[in-house]
Amino acid sequence: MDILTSLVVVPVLTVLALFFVKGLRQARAWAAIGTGIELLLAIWLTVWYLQLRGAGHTEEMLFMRDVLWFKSLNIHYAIGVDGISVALILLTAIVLFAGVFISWHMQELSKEFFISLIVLGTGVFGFFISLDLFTMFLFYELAVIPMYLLIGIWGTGPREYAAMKLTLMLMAGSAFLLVGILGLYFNSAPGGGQLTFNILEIARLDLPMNMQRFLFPLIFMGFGVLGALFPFHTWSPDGHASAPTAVSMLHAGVLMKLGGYGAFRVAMYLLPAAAAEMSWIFIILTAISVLYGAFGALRQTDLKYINAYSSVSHCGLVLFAVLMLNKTSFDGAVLQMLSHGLMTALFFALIGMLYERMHTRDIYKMGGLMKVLPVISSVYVIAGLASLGLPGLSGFVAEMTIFVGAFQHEDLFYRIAVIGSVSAIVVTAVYILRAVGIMLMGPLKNPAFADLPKAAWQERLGILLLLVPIAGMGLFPGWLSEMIMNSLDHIVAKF
Amino acid sequence: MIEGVSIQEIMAVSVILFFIGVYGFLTRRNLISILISLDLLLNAVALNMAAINRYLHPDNFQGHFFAVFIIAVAAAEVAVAIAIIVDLYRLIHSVDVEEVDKLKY
Amino acid sequence: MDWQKLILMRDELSLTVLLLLLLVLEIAMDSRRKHQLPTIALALFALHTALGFLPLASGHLFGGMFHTTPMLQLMKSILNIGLLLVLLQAHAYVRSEWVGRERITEFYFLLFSSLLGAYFMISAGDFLMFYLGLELASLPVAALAAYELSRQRSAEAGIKLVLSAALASGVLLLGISFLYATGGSMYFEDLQKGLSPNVLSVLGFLFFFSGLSFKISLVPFHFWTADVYEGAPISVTSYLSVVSKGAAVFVLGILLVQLFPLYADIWREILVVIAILTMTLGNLFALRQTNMKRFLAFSSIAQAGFILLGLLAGDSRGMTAVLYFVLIYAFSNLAAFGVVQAIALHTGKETMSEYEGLYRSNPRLSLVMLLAMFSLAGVPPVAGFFGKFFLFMSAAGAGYYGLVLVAVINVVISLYYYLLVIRAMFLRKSEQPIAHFVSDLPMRISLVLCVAGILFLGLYSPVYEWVLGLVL
Amino acid sequence: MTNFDYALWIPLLPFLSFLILGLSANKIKARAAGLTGVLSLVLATALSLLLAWSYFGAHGGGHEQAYAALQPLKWVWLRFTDTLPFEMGILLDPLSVMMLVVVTLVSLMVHIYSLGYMKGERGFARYYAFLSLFTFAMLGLVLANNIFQTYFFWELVGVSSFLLIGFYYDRPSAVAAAKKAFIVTRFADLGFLIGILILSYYAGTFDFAQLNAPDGPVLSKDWAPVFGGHSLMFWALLLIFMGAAGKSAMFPLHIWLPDAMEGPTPVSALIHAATMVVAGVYLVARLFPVYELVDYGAALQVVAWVGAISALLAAIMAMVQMDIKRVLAYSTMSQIGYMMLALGVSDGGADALGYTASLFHLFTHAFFKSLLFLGAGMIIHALHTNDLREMGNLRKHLPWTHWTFLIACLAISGIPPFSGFFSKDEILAAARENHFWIFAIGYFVAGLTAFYMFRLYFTIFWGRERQYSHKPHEGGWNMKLPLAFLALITLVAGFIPFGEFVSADGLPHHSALDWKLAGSSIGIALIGILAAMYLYSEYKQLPSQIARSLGPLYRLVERKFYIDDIYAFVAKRIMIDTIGAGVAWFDRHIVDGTMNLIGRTTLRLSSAIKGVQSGQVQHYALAFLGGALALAVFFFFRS
Amino acid sequence: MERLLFYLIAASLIGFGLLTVTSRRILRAAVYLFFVLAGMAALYFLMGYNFLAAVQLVVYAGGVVVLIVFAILLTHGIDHRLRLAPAGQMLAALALSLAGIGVSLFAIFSYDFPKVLREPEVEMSAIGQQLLSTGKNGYLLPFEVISILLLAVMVGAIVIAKGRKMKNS
Repeated sequence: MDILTSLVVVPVLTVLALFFVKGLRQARAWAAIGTGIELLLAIWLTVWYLQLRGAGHTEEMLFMRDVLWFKSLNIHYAIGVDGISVALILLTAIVLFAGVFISWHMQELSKEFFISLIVLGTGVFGFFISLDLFTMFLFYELAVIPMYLLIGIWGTGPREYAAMKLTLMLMAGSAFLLVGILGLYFNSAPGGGQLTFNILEIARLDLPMNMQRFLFPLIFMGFGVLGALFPFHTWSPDGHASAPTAVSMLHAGVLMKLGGYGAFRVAMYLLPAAAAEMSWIFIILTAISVLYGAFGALRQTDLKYINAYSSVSHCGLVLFAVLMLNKTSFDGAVLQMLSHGLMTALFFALIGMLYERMHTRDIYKMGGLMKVLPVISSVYVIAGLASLGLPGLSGFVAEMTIFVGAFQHEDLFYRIAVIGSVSAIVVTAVYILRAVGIMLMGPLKNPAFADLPKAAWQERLGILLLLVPIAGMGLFPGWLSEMIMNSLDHIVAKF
Repeated sequence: MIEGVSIQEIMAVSVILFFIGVYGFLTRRNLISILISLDLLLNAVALNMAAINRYLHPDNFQGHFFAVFIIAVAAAEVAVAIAIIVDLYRLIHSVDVEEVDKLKY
Repeated sequence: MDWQKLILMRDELSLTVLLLLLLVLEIAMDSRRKHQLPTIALALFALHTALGFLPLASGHLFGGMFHTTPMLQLMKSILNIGLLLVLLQAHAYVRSEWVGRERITEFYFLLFSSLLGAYFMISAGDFLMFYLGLELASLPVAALAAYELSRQRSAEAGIKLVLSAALASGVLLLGISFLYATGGSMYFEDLQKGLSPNVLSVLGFLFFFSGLSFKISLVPFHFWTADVYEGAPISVTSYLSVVSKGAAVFVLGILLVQLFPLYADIWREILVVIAILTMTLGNLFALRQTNMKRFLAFSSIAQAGFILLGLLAGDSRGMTAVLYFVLIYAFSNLAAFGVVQAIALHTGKETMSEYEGLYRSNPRLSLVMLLAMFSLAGVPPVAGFFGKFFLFMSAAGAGYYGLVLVAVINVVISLYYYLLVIRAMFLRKSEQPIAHFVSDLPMRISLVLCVAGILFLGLYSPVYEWVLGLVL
Repeated sequence: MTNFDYALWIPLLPFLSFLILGLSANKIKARAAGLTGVLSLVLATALSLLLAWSYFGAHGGGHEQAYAALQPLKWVWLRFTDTLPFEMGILLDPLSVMMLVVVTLVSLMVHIYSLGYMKGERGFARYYAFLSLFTFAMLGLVLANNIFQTYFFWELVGVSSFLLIGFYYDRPSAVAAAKKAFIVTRFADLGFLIGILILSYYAGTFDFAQLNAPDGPVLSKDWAPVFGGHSLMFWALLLIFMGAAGKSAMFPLHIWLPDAMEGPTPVSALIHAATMVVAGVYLVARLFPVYELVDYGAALQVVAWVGAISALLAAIMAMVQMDIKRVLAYSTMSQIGYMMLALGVSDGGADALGYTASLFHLFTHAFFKSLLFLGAGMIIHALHTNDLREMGNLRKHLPWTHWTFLIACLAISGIPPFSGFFSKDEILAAARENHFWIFAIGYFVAGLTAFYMFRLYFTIFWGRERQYSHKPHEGGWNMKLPLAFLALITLVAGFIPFGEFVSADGLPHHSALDWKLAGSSIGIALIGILAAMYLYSEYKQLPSQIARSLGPLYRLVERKFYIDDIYAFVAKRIMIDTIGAGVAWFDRHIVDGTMNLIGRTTLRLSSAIKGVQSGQVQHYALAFLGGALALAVFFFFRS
Repeated sequence: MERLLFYLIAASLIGFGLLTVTSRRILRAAVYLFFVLAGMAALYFLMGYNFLAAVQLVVYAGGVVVLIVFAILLTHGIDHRLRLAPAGQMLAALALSLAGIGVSLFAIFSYDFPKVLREPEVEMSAIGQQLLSTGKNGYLLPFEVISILLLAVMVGAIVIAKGRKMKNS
């Protein structure tokens, strides 16, 4: 079996194994083993990929494999990865593995929890390796659906409402997507011949302009919903706020990336002409997302809401960069996906730990936690700094690449839009520091919190799993950026 | 074929009868009288079939036989319906159509 | 006539033999051993189902009144599978007090004769056979709907079904008579040559279409559905929602293409409007239902709307999508009905709120329901996703992108209420949950079969290719 | 050619120290932590002195040739585009080498001093970790060879400043001050970043060498005015200057600096007096050719005026402060204003006197201002208060402090032969040549400076003896030694022929004192000192009487010209309470509300139409027939 | 002559039809239905479809109407008077029926029916032959199917009736 397929098979096997285990201890052990293997696979894949590239393999995709699935419809199970997908696979594996440790004490229906979590992971891995639009769509929805159970069963607050809203909105997004994909399919053989869902094959075509105009908004919006595109982002705050920790991590950290990746890989890559023509509309929307998310976070008192709005802002930046149509900004978009994935996962992990200890997420009920929970608080500060783009951490690398890249756009309108979204960094600083200031610093507000339990080993491990890549990416971004850049030539060539 | 009578006229009669049956179906307050209206309606169709056959396609007896079978099936329908109606009457002591609305919304 | 050609009627004959065998058994069997009858009937029908998969040539009989092709054969097999599952699930029900020992045989007899009607309807080569098949398919069901004699709801369902059905066949017949008047024949083959769109034939077509739509429960011809589904015994409801509806869909698909190719512009337009109406209203009605049977009734109405998308293209791919979908739908819907029936039989509970906390007491049953709901909603990787996707694909292939968009949005709406069921079972906890229970073996077999179907029908692509091969 | 590769170790050593201390996470013993920090700095200082020695010594004395700008190390850190890589590298030129010496020396002093000052504090290791981090960042900033690298370390410097200001994180005022410092400078950095984007977009490079090259992409071209009568380059430079002004606490972005005094005093000495706050000056000096030549130095005019206004306002505000550190903070601001002013008045002439003067002042100021702060630290350490009103007649208790403080005060007031005199005098000379009003302001501020510094000095060391809870005493050798060392430098630094080393064109210049100007500036300084002596050497009612008689004017100054209030209004009322709350409301009620409305409407609709399913079979039939007939009618009317 | 007869029958059909659906005494409605059915049989006779007329009379007049009358007697008192439907429903039904008539008549009268010249006699023997023929226009298969249908319906009807008796006893 090839390595990519095993990325999907391993979680499936893990899920199957989980069906037969009993109790929390076994369940989490198996989940940890399964996701651990997955992480090793992802690392191995990355190394191998870099080796192959280093050895002069310059194909667009590596590890390609193509199995005819529905013969008469020409639906394939077609997989392959380039630098972008490899990076995102690595991210997913890290976050998933960390998520298992963060959920170490999931008491209620623990087995089911890990099953749903890993099913979600399966969808994400499958999505990132897919080269066939059908399988891609299949995995996309597969990744979304477990969210309902994950939030609905293990969530907090208005969990039923949030779960329903999230599921429905994301599914509504995929409705547009589906139509777009079908449109691509039926236009994939302009000279007669076999219709195809294969991305690489469609990319070779030059689709008629009126078709592109029709399909691009559908697909971009479809993915945009998951990418928290204004005004379709409103599932995000409630969803994140209600979700259990690991789910928030995975959702904000990984799942939202599906939107950015899809918008990039499908909407931009396959419909370049329409993308170039219509990008200004979405530039406006995404620029609004960036600022709007940041301003929205300013006044929140619930930590998760702060982070959710922050995600809207950061993911908006991903889509923003994607629309800027040059190599650097594309690179920045991917870097931002990785960076945001890691740090938002870290954020949610920390918030989960805080919530577990204090049973509140209201920053005004906390205060002076730095003294009580030094590790968690310090890491929270670091995550915050990463989020506001401190050099040496991942956020800086991603944001700067985006800004510099986006600013290379010839059109003045786009550059002004860049300046607009750059401004969000100030607002980001304000809301991050506000939260940090109120929650972690100052005198201890609530004496009941004077001796909260310190971070346990699995929590530290989870944190470390996320923190190390954040710092690593921030300090040595070169290889990552090169890996992504090298994969962008084919895409950039379309513009 | 009836001397001097056009097919349109016969069809008109059967259509009118059909919709009289429909009217009855829609307005009667009693399951049995609805059933009576239904019979009216089905027989109107049978008449239509026979007339069309006779006037337009007299080479064979397709419409004619269709009418025969309609009559038979209508009879069967009545049988089932009456069995159920009687059963219903036993349960609620009414055959009023308004009483038959426990299932709704 | 060459009597050897009667082999073409293999399924009809086999089923007729089965019917007669039942009568013989009823008479010959010791009444104390009647409780074995369901098992016997089940075994016989399983045999019959297996027989149906043997290849059979195309051909026609009785001067064209009856014809069969591999596709029609497949349709019958799909219906067989549906009924087989229904029988498995009914196994415990027929032996319950609701049916009573002395009426077991008749229960099977009526179901089988209805299926026979469906066969004839599908294989009909002229309007007369079609009409007789239709009536044979529906009249016994009316009796079955009223089978629970001591329950008013059952009788009410029966009378509503029989009256509405009779009215519908009246309209349908009026339509046939108009078509006959202009086309000059009852035989489809000849009629197709004689028909061309004109005032009278269009009116005839529309009446005919309305009458047939009644069977498929298309909006606005659907009103009977929910009441009948709710009132009838669950097995009968299952049968209605899968076998009856499936047969009618098949027939509609065949007739539109074979009999009314010249009317394509008209029926395409109608189908678009009706599909939108059906999906949307079906969904809207389903949103607020609390009774599980009624809820599933509206859900099945909405599903019928989706099926219409496959008929639009009027090509083999669309027909394949329809067949494939109905097959998947049979498994999914029957899985849902199976769970509802199992619960109703053990606890008498049919309301959604009573399902709260079900997962904690009956995890396996809940998982079956979960899969069924996901499959009905069209969520990957279960089969329903593939079924819907191919339906949408065929409609999009015919250029109906807007309709597909509406349909997919309706999928989202439908997801809402399917999730409500899941919410009740998985998300909620209950003070008095349904206690743990174990269903009888046939029920469990049927649920396992359903789950297997739901899981593998989509992923295992040769099934699709096989269906496509038979349709072509 | 000497190999300067080891320059990399200068920033790297503090970074290693930071890593060690940071990762050990307070588990390390205080003594070991301090030792690590100090040791790394000792090494770094030694290296940088060695480097300066060999760099400046390479030419020998009396040469007439420019110092070469060396780039011993350079590697691509992140490739934005093939032509626009983000490089990390080291740039050695007189400016950076000079800064290297200043930063390492002052940092070393502060590291040593902190051993005593911070003794026994919670988070001692954390303190040293942050201090190391800051030093690393500042050194990286100084050595940066391109503007993006500058920005990189610029931000790091900002965050370490934030961390250090907020060192006493359980003190709400410290937290607020840290936040304020970070956010205000962040806002300024926004301008910086946008400036970089514009600059690099048009120039196609980040590299200082290319940007500054006369035949480079910026200077070889004439930029057409596009906006407000100026070219885009001008606006880019202005935005970059916004960043510089933020870091250097120039008006109107200065409001964070006084509050930043919430941090430990050594931190104030290092960051908020000697090093980080002059980064803005350094940045403008870095890009000096560009500032000087683009749009005929229009941006430089702005720099000059901003510097002058800042110098004046700060000096005025310094006169009324009652917190010792705040007085020093305003004084810092004022002095940096001087430096900016000096840069701004450097005209395009060959010798660009202001440039040298500015950096000279930067150099001298770093030492005497950190001396002042460390002295203040000594006092605070002894008294546990910052309030001037609780001080007096301390010269007996704190003799070391007293003498070193006096030296520093004289230096800052511009009394020869202390270092401040020389540098300030050069600034005034440069200003006089260029712009009268700016010169006038500078001259006036010189007097004010002398006045408020000696107000401070007399109030603390003379005046009335107070009731001290315990007898004030000085810290140990580790605190005294830095004082002494810095005082020594302050004494001698003025005699360094600074122009020989650092100048706008890289060529050595000899500057001679203009005794006429020097005399008048000494004069005004003396006036200031005497006034202060008269008012404050003994306790009198007069100062408060004067304050009262000035009334609203005094209040205006005391309230810091209401600039803080305006900021608070903008930040709190407008940004958070209006826009932030508005967006939050909009999101919850309009955007989310719309989605909920769609959902709820659907459900309502569902409930509303449920009644259609009335249970009456005749109604159903009605619908059935109605549907059929509707179809018929529709097609009749259509065909 | 035939024409006059036709009009007479047609008028009575419509008249009795209307009475059937409007009469407020249900038994009378059944009787009016009988008249309608008989009228139809008369029309069949006129058209020469004697067999059909016979079937109509035997099955309907003889069987169904009797069945209905029994049912009425089982469920009603003899002089039970029916209530009227709500006015709105009546109106809607009326409108719908009129619309249906309108649409259908419009279609019928605007369609140009072909004139059939040849008019063969209806032979009873041909009908009999076709009834049992298996070829084209042969009705053996439908005949068999309807027998199954009737059987099934009988079983269905009986099972409901049988069950009822069981419960009662």
